[in-house]
Amino acid sequence: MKGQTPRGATQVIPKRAIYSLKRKKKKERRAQEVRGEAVTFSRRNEIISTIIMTIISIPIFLSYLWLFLSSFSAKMWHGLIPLKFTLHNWRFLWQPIKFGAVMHTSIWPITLNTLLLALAVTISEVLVSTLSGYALSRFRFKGRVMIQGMTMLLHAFPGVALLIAIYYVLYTMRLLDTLWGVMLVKISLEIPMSTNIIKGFFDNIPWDIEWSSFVDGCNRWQTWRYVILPLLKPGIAAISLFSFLSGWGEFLYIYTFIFTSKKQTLATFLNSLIGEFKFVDYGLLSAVATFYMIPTLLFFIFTQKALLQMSFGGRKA
Amino acid sequence: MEVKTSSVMGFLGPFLILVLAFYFIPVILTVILSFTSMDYKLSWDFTGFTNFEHFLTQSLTYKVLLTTFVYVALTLIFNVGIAFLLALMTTYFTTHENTAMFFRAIWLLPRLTPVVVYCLLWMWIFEPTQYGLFNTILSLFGKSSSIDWFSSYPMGVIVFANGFIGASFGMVTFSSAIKSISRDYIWSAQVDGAGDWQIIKRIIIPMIKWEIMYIFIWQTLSLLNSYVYILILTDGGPLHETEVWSLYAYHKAFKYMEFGNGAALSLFLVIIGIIFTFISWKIFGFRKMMGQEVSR
Amino acid sequence: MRVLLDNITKIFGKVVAVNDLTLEVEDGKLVVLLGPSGCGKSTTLLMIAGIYRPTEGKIWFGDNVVNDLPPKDRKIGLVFQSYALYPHMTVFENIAFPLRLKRENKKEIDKKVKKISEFLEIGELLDRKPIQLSGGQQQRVAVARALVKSPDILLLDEPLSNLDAKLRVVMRTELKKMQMRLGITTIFVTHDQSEAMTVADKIAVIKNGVLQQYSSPDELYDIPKNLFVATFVGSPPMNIIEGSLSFKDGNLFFLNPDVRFELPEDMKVVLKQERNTEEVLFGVRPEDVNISYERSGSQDSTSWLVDMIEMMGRELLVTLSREKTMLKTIVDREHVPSIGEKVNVEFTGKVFLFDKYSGKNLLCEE
Amino acid sequence: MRVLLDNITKIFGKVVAVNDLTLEVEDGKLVVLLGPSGCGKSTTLLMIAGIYRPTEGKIWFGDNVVNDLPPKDRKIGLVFQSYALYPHMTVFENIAFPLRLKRENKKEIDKKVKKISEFLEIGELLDRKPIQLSGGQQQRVAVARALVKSPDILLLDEPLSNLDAKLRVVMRTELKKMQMRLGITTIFVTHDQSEAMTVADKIAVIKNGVLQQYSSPDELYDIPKNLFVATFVGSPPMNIIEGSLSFKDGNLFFLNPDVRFELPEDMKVVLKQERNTEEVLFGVRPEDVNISYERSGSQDSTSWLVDMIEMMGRELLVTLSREKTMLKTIVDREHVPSIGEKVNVEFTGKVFLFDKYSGKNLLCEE
Amino acid sequence: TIKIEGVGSPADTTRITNFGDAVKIANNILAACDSPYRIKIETTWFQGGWDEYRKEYILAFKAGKEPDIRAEGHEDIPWMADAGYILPLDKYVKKYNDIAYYDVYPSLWDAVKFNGKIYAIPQDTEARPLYFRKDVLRKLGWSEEKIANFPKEIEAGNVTLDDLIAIAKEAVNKGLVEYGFLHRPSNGGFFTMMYYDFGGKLFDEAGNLIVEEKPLLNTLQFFKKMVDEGVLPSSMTNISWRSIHKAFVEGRSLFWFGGTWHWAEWQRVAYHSKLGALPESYEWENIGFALNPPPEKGGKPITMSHPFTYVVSSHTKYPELVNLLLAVVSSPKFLVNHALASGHLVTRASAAIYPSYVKNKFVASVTPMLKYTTVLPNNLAFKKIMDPLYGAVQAVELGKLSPEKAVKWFEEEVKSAIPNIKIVK
Ligand SMILES: Nc1ncnc2c1ncn2[C@@H]1O[C@H](COP(=O)(O)OP(=O)(O)OP(=O)(O)O)[C@@H](O)[C@H]1O
Ligand SMILES: Nc1ncnc2c1ncn2[C@@H]1O[C@H](COP(=O)(O)OP(=O)(O)OP(=O)(O)O)[C@@H](O)[C@H]1O
Ligand SMILES: [Mg+2]
Ligand SMILES: [Mg+2]
Repeated sequence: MKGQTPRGATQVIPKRAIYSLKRKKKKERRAQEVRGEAVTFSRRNEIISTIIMTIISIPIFLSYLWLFLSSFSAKMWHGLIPLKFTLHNWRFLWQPIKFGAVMHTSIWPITLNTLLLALAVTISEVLVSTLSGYALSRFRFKGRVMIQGMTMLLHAFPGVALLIAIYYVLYTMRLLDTLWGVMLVKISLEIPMSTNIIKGFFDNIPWDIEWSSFVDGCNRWQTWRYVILPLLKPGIAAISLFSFLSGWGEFLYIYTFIFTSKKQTLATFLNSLIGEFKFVDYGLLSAVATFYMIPTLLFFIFTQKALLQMSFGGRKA
Repeated sequence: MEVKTSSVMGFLGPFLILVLAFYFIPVILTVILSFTSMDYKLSWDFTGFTNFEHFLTQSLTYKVLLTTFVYVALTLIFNVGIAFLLALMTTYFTTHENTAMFFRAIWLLPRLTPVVVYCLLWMWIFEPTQYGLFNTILSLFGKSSSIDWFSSYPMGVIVFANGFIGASFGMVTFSSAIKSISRDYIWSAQVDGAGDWQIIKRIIIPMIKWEIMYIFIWQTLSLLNSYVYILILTDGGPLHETEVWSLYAYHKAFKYMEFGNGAALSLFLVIIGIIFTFISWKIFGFRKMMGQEVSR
Repeated sequence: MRVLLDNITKIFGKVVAVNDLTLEVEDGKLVVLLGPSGCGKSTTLLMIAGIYRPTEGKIWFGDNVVNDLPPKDRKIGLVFQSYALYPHMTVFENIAFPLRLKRENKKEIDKKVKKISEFLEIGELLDRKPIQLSGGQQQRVAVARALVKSPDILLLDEPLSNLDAKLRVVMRTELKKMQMRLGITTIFVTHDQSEAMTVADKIAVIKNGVLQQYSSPDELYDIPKNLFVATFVGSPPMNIIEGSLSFKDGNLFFLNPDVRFELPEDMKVVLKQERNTEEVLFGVRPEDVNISYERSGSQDSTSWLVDMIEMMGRELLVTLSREKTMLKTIVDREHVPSIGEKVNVEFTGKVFLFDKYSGKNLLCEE
Repeated sequence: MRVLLDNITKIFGKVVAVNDLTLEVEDGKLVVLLGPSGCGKSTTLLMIAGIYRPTEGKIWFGDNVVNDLPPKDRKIGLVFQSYALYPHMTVFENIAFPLRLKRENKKEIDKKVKKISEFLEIGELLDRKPIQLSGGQQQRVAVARALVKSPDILLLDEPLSNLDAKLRVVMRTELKKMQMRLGITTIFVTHDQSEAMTVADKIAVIKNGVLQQYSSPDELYDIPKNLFVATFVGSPPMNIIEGSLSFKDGNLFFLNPDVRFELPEDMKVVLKQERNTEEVLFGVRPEDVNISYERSGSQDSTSWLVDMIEMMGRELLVTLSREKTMLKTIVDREHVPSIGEKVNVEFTGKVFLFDKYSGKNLLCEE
Repeated sequence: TIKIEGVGSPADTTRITNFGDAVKIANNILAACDSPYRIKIETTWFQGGWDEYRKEYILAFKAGKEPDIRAEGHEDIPWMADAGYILPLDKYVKKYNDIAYYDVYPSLWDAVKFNGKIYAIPQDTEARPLYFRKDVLRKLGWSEEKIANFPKEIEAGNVTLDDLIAIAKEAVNKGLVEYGFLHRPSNGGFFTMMYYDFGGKLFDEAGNLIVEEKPLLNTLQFFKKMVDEGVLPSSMTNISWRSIHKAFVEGRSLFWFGGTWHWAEWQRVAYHSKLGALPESYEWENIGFALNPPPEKGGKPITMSHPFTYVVSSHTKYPELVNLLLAVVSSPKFLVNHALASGHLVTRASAAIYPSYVKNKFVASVTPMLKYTTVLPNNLAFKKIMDPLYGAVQAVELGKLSPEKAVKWFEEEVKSAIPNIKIVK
């Protein structure tokens, strides 16, 4: 044994050689780096599916393109084709906008409000729903099936219908006119959803991995934290995205339960820009809308990149 | 493994407390509310079943009910169908992660957009003059007269607007679910002779069955309850052709401020939703799914 | 730590995986569980680990019943048959995980992980994710993870099955040495009999969840308690021939149309007179079947036909037949018969007799 | 179907898993891939299956390059090292899956699944889900799934590693028979050498992704091309002793402080004169090391110390030492030496000589 | 601190900002009276639909977060008064009558009464004129003089709705314009005004809500006729506000049933694709306005106003101070300030003669229209008539229902919403 190359030490080829190989198979290699190995072999299907996707995406694509362009143009030809480039519509970034005689507050504090609310909702929602999803997926206890059924059924009650009732609850708890109240309501109405989604992901995690962590000395919490949670990334990607979006875009409850304008968020701000649709300054509106969407898009791209990269495999069934 | 109640409660506690306080109690309150004649005075005057009697005796109710069914069914097909299609295409078929990302992002845009802006966009898309996007596209194909989408196809308009925004939910969930399927299984199926279609049908769909059922039910309930986009786009018109139940309830509650009446109407919707959910559970085998992992 | 399984039963739905199993593993000893696929070995290990709860019976660690002790407090190391590596952690993190949970300090962890991974020859893979490893490499990572925390009890479910023969021999020797040095009570599941024989202090043979025999490797080989153990242990398996016993001229014979064999003196003593007409099964291990090409003088050697020859590394497995009886024998590569040749057969080693119906070894006193 | 790997290379990131491998598997033959853990066996299989794409090189099935053919059109059966059973299907559905895809009719499918599962002794598990099976049972389901569709090419990655010895022997014999009857070109990965020897028409030995030798089992055993093959094949592995050659009195000797051995006549012919002072490695297989307790007259027998005795089923592995040299030998259970005893040693069988630096077998003409 | 909340289009914010200056005056007054109080204000501007505005108040009131003064459309007074959300102001109106309220147009006081009590202070009013394109008429061969006289002809009752249709048809046929008429694409007072125009009434003598079938039918037939004659797009109700304004300011439509505030709006919002926001001179050059003609010759033309008012929360801590403030803000200076900024009209005679008001050509020329003005009924249930009315118009325009069927449909709708309503055949 001694003197031989240790087993398992796979040969590492010199960088130069790799480089030349890389060049030759550059295209293929790139694809591999991104996704490991091809899942499907069929180029044809890939092309077809891309075409289909493109076609069905046209309305969205065009309308958002229009939105984006019109935020940068002074005039639109027939309201369709942008004519002149301008940053005028983006002026709200560096100065409070005046509209009619209303002076809107600067957008930054509002953005901060929105961001805080969105992050708070996201974090608490992910936290609470991964906990409860784990319990529902892994524990056998009385009432489990019932709780799960209930969480689904609750969704049959629309948020608006509950508005008055929630109002009374917040009223009793003295949480009216606070962002806290809105946040709690928000989370509560959404955790049933995220719990149910995340539960599906828990179900797909093999038991033996979890067992293995018990044997390694984890208690339930540690298992959940160190082993399950990382494996759950795709699921977390999904629910964090939705909770972030709903926090970011929260409108109805802010609008209903908040009476102080300092506690505005971007959604209500935008709404106020539009007013009753009549006085819409489309350029400004599209600029603000684009501004509004940027963080969410970033969040999306970030979470997707970070969380969807995982894949299982190489294990025994 | 045995589980102690304390640790169950530890995991489930925050969830239960929140849901109880801010969801369950309001639900109960709403049910009570539906038996009152609460209006702009916000007083709890019990009137028994009058609210229910009231709307059950109106012919409009039945028209609205029908509209609701049509709307929900169409949007659901569009919604879940496209969502699944997109998820598959962006995870299974597309090998370039960036392409996939691009399409996923595009389809997420509607959800990222503020509601009003989104509606404005659709108003522009369906604008009856020749400046509307669709009319422009049609004119490119040589069709001269523009179509008044809102009045000719009001249902189409709201289905599209809601479908495009709803698809992203399923899309993201399904993509995540497909991504978490171990590649071994797909390889193995390929070796077994399965083409793409077979893999989708026999491996992917069964393995994300839970998500599909969940999204299906969830979206149905969401659609039953959705009114905002309709409110802004058509406000139920023309001639109640797009007046779905939840909008009807909204109108009652917040336009005419008959909160009790509105609650009664939503309660009826809830019952429909619950019945639907039970039927779907039957079809999908709820208990079986809940218990599928019990074996170990 | 002594481990005692006290009338353990485990039932899954309708399947009885483990049936009233009682087994004592003495402190610091290494016990191998041996048995056909699906006999309940893994289930037993998982019960000891605390992952399954026995349907019935008690599990003792030392002087404590641990039925209610959660796995994390049992101080065990377990290699799963399926490895169960954490897919999101690198090899290093996988191995370090149990130590991290014990809050050992970083340097210490580093050192230990390095050491164990060198030992298992996976030192260069520490940065990879499990999915980037070959089967055998994954398995070694699993072993490393179980060993690194110096458990009180080590449970190994086929820890070496995906390694090549050479590495396997090295590993098992090292494992055994380590186990002896540290005195870790170990339960080892393996399908490889030479592995079992080499490492085990005692072997438990299980069939359908029921313990068949629990004894030292030698004893298992020499005095199998029943037909199952006899045929299960030893590879290629023992030849079994149906026939009857008969006393003739004060000698005890095993008879069958094809075979006639005079049983050794000591057997006569054990077997009672009245058994002579009984139907029995006669067993002889392939390595104890000698063939010769010339007719020898021995009474029992008769001419057999060479049916099939299989290469088995350094030896050949030859299948012989004669009318209704088949015999397997092991032949050196120097003396290869050819197929269709006629040869003479002699039983040179130990022979066994089993009850045809109960399968009990007739020579075992109970 | 003939399978030809034509200068195949597979690189994962920086790891070269398979390096310029060329291998022809003739139609209807069974080839075993043998090599240490992590040498690239599974990777090779997965490339043949079409799951990995070779970084370089071509794969031919018959007269067609199949690099671009999707797996589903390759008509292969593959048993994954990790089994990859579909967790949402019962055993029956798992096995029937390939047939369903071929749209065979229900009755036919039923029949085939029944048959194959009886054959693999999993007939009673058809209604269970994979998670409810033991390791060995799962493995057999995987094998059944690969076999049931009567593929043109069968790729088996350690298909029997989780089975007990007895079942394993039965299975491999049956598999081989079936393969021969149906003439399925088969590539088989196994770590069990006796398995490899028994079933293979040809064996390919791979190390670090590079093919070392590709020949029949016999040849592999008798004429290993290099040190690696020689020590890798055969269990326990060949004894390797460092030393030098010297010509004395027209005889060729291998010399080292502890050993002095006169090489047989035929070696002299092969080895050229000038080699005599060279440093070489001398190899002898344990089974060719005979020990005797009395001083024999032979020149080469010298007295060695019994160091360690390991039980290996029907035989014992004895480790002998003398000053700087160690020797392993296999001993019958009848003649057990005791530790510390002094014995004499004789090399009775074939011996080998390797170049100390390149590891090449000096007796192999190239 | 007094909280004040307003609502309306961004051009209407003077409704709130006026208080900024008013509070200074009020504090001066307080100082002069040696009062220990000083007023501080906090203003918010609500932007959103009317429904939400109402909802917000109810909820905020219950939570004790409602504003002390709130600008409201007059039609919301009944329910707010009924539920006790707002304070009757008779006492204070009397108190400050001599300073601030003596010359408020009496019709406006009617608009703010509920059960005989005054619940609000009128703040502004407006007219809804019929705008027309002078340039198009010129192209039709009208002389400048004829164009200039056109509004007077209408006022005199010499021009009927049918005449308008005829003119529009001519313009459309000659390809001068794309549309003959445009009207608002969403529900609003306009439709009720047309019903009034056709002689419809909404109250019987006892003050109960009624609907008259005949005028309703005529109204719907009028819309039908416009569509049939090709002078009104059948998809009128689906065209966006933006396109509508654009079409009118660009001269692609001959008539526009608008409101006084549009004049101001066009000067602010860049609807015109070439000119952007219109210079007022362009407006005078190309756009004219008039009363809405009667359906028959000799009939009375009509317009409608929607008076805005200030209401006071019944929970306010400082009713005296609030009312002082209201009295101050009702002084002509502020009224005019608001009117000029937002294109609305003043509520007091003394304000109507305020120099800067008179100087403003537009305001001055529309003020006389107030003589012909009507208001929406002060009745919450009225919404339940307004919605079906709009629905019926929409249906008729789209050709989904004939006017007769639309009337039937309307009646059904109304009856189900207001079971005890009387329909006058
Ligand atoms: N996805 C991957 N990324 C990086 N390295 C990989 C990957 N897959 C395999 N390898 C490496 O390639 C080499 C060959 O792996 P392979 O699985 O073919 O080995 P093997 O011969 O099947 O070994 P074993 O007998 O242990 O299963 C190993 O060193 C392994 O670590
Ligand atoms: N969750 C389960 N539900 C039902 N039956 C089960 C379950 N787990 C195991 N079994 C059955 O229990 C028996 C014992 O399983 P176990 O895994 O202990 O076998 P094993 O001895 O480890 O076999 P192998 O050597 O093949 O791994 C098997 O017949 C198996 O099918
Ligand atoms: Mg097992
Ligand atoms: Mg492998």
